[in-house]
Amino acid sequence: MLTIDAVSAHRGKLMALSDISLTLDRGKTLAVTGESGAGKSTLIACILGLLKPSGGTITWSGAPVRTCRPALVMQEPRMAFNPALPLLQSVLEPLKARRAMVLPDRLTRLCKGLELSPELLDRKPAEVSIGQAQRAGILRALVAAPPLILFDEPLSALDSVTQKHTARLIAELQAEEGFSSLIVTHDLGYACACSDRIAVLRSGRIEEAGTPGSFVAAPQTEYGKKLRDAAFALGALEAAE
Amino acid sequence: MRSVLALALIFILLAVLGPVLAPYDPAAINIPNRLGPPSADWLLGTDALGRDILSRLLHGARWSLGLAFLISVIGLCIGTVVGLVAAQGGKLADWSVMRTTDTFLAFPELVAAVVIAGLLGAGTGTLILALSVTGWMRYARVVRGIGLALKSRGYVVQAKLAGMSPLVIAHRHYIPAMMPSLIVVWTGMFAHTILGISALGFLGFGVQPPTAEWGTMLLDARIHIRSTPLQMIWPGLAVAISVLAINLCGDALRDSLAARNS
Amino acid sequence: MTLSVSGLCAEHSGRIILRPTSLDIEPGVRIGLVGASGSGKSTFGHALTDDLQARGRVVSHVPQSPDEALDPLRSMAFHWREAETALGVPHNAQRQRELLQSLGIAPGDLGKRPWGWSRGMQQRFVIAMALIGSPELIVLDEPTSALDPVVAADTMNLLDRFLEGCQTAMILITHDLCLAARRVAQLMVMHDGQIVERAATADLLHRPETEAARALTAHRSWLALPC
Amino acid sequence: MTPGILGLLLRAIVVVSGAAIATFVLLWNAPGDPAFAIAVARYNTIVPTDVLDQVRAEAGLDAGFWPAFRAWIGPLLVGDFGRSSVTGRAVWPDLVRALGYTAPLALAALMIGLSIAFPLACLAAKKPGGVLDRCAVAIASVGAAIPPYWLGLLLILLFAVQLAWVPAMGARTAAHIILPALTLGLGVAAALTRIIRSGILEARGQGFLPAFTRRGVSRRSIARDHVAPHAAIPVVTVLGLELAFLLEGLLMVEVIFGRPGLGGFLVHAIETRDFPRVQAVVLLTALIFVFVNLAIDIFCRVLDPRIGEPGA
Repeated sequence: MLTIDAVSAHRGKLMALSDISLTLDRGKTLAVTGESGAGKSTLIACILGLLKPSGGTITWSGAPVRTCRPALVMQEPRMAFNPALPLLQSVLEPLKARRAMVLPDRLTRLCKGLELSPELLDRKPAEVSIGQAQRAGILRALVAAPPLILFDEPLSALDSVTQKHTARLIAELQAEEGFSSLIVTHDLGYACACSDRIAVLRSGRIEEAGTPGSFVAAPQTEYGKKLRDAAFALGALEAAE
Repeated sequence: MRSVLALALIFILLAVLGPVLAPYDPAAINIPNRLGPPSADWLLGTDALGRDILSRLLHGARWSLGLAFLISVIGLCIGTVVGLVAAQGGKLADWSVMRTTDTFLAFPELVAAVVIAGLLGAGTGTLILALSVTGWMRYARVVRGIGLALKSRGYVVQAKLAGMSPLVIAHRHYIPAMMPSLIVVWTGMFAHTILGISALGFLGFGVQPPTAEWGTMLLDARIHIRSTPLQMIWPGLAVAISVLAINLCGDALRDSLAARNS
Repeated sequence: MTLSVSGLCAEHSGRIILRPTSLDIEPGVRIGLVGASGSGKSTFGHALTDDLQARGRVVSHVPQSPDEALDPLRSMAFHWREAETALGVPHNAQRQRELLQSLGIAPGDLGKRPWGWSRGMQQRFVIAMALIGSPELIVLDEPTSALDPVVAADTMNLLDRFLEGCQTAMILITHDLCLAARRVAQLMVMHDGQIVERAATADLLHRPETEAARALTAHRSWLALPC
Repeated sequence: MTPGILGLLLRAIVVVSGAAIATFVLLWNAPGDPAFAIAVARYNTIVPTDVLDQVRAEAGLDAGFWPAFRAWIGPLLVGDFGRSSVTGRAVWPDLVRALGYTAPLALAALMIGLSIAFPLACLAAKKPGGVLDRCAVAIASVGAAIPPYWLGLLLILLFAVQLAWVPAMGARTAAHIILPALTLGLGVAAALTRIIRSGILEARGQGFLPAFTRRGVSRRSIARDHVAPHAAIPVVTVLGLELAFLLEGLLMVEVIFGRPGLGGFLVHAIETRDFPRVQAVVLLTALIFVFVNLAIDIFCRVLDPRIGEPGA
């Protein structure tokens, strides 16, 4: 289980996160939402160890997060792959780094789940659609079976139909594989649809946190209400439900 | 563009095979036949000491092109290492390395090379030293620029997260990404160095006579500009054509790499 | 006066992006143009604008991101003056104040360059500039996707209010059917360089006729996730 | 903005100090005894060892690297370039005299280069890949490949020897500047054409320009108000770096045409191992280079204050 305890972080002189505490249970999903500049990406960088928090601790079942080797799915799917290499080479990097065997059965099963054909993985990033590239990115995250996967705006580069399709594949795979996922998204509709718990970030602080249902029904704060109403106005949330 | 490549190849072949192809000994003095016009025996004529100009040009190719190749490769090595240190070594290393690079850039290459070669005593060794010391900055800047850009590139971050060792990441991601730009810069520097070597030779600070080198040949021919102007045409033409061929090769390379990337 | 185009088409390096398309746009109407990415929506928006402008109609186009509409080296005031000059109207400070105000643009510093403003304000400024000449049609290409939800929703609301009762028609280009459904009365579905369906919003949502429209409506909301 | 420019100044100062140290290191390590050179120059004869030691002590040469450096840099800081170790004359007036020949030549060459390169590049950029463009690029490529000293000799051969239109050697009359300026100007033009052309093309490919066309802004206004400023930044930046090319060209051309400018001054100083003069020229070129580039950096930041800011 992921425990984020009183974490603060700086970007240069700017306080990007202050006193963030969150937990994520095994196999569950936590969605973190908020506007750009709210500190979402900084939070991900801290969890992955790319940025050293200036205070607080982040642990996975009591040990440093690094020990569980969390995987990351990025916003720009094509950027996450070396443009000169076939997708498969990048996809297998986590196994290669661990000197682990490729299990053909598992790979085939994951590919099937993500609707990726083996032929597609032999292509270079520029030769596949952006949705396919993102599914390959998810495949890479899953290939070494990490217990925790972080999703940084995983759908925002996709169009609306592909978004929903990809979101469903992620949810199905999670049910099958049992990993925990932390999803960062500015799309409140997606955040509410995919998660067990949702946290709203604003200028580096947690504005409010709760279950998606209770948040949509009755936001606790003024800002939360604003966010929800905007999501209604843009059609990201359906009003009646 | 194929014709350009062919031209460059011909020059490289000439540089390698020059001594075999040369009809005469480039140092064989033949005073009675001095300043001879082009003829069937001496295709490009003879110089003030009666030496065959064609043979001297062919031997000179080895010096001009060969030394330029060597020097530009030395610069490539120094510059790459410096650039990598700047890109990978953190803020302080980057700042100090880049200010050092700026300092070296502040001396116009040829001026610095003339001073170094002149003060340390003219000769092939100091020529190599002078042009290498003044010729690595462009590589360093390119390597640093690409290195810094790659650091935050998604696939490099992913490889790091996967737990790959820095050496493997360098081999897998950094070097292939830098290679194309480095090759383009290298062709530019190669051509630039040919000009530099002949300029130093022309000023008398480069390869020393009696060794045939295009710049020194031009220096010799300069005195006879009134009587036998053709003499100074040949070495200059050799420099210009080889520089042009290499530059065009570099342009072609850059264009094809740009087309492949887009 | 109804705007009409016919035989609109476009290709790029031999590939057909837009098949010959005809369209009538009544004054004051608001139409959503939806479709998957790569279906040719943006190209249609550009071609429509260019074609109508070439025939002397007043049409403005707002690109997806303010980065595509503003020169980072020039001040906001410069952009405004330039747009006025392009329309051939004299500078009108009164009108400028009105437009900026009705789009909720804080009376910020017009002497600043775009990057001195927030992205949301930049986008609103671009929309305000598009309205200077009281155009017959304004084409908005994904106006919300580069903005944060709260700002985007506000912007759309303000624009709606401004266009209320105007003769200005609006075409909203988006990949998000839900967004379009909230905002417009009519929907057009684009697929493979062609407008395959045009219907009132409610009709299209409940009785999609073409395959492309069915795909869009089936995936319009987030509720289908199994968790 | 001000802290940015202060940073640039600090950077320039660091680079100039680095250049001074580098110059001194080079001279310190040059073969031969500088004290001997100084003494010979001063007494015009071979001197006994005790006089040599005295000279060495006076010049701070026996105290090791840093004291000697301090003894050298002290007068330099107040603008005293010392005396020639060969003639015993003060370096500065001679240097100024040489500059008096070099500066007009550099300016003339720059003017010739710009007046050829600018129209040629604009013409070429009108239709990239067109006939005009290809011709311009071809001319520029050939121009960049021709060694300046060879071009100089060719021009002498044609205009001074064969046609006898203009004088070639020396700098006695105003007409003497024509051939060297042309030689250098043609080389500058070749280099500039490519830079300006690619600057314009790049500026024209910017993503926001179609929106301006759609807004009805005329082509002229777009070129003047939106393409030109964006093209200026890279062009001027590269120009600053190409200044080195101009300085190198000056050296060669002055030697070929026998002009008593900085080039000849430097070559002569090196040949006679006149260290103070060599130092003076090297430092002066480094100073010119650093400060011209400083000015260019400031110009670019005024044009676009985002340059150099973190996260820009």
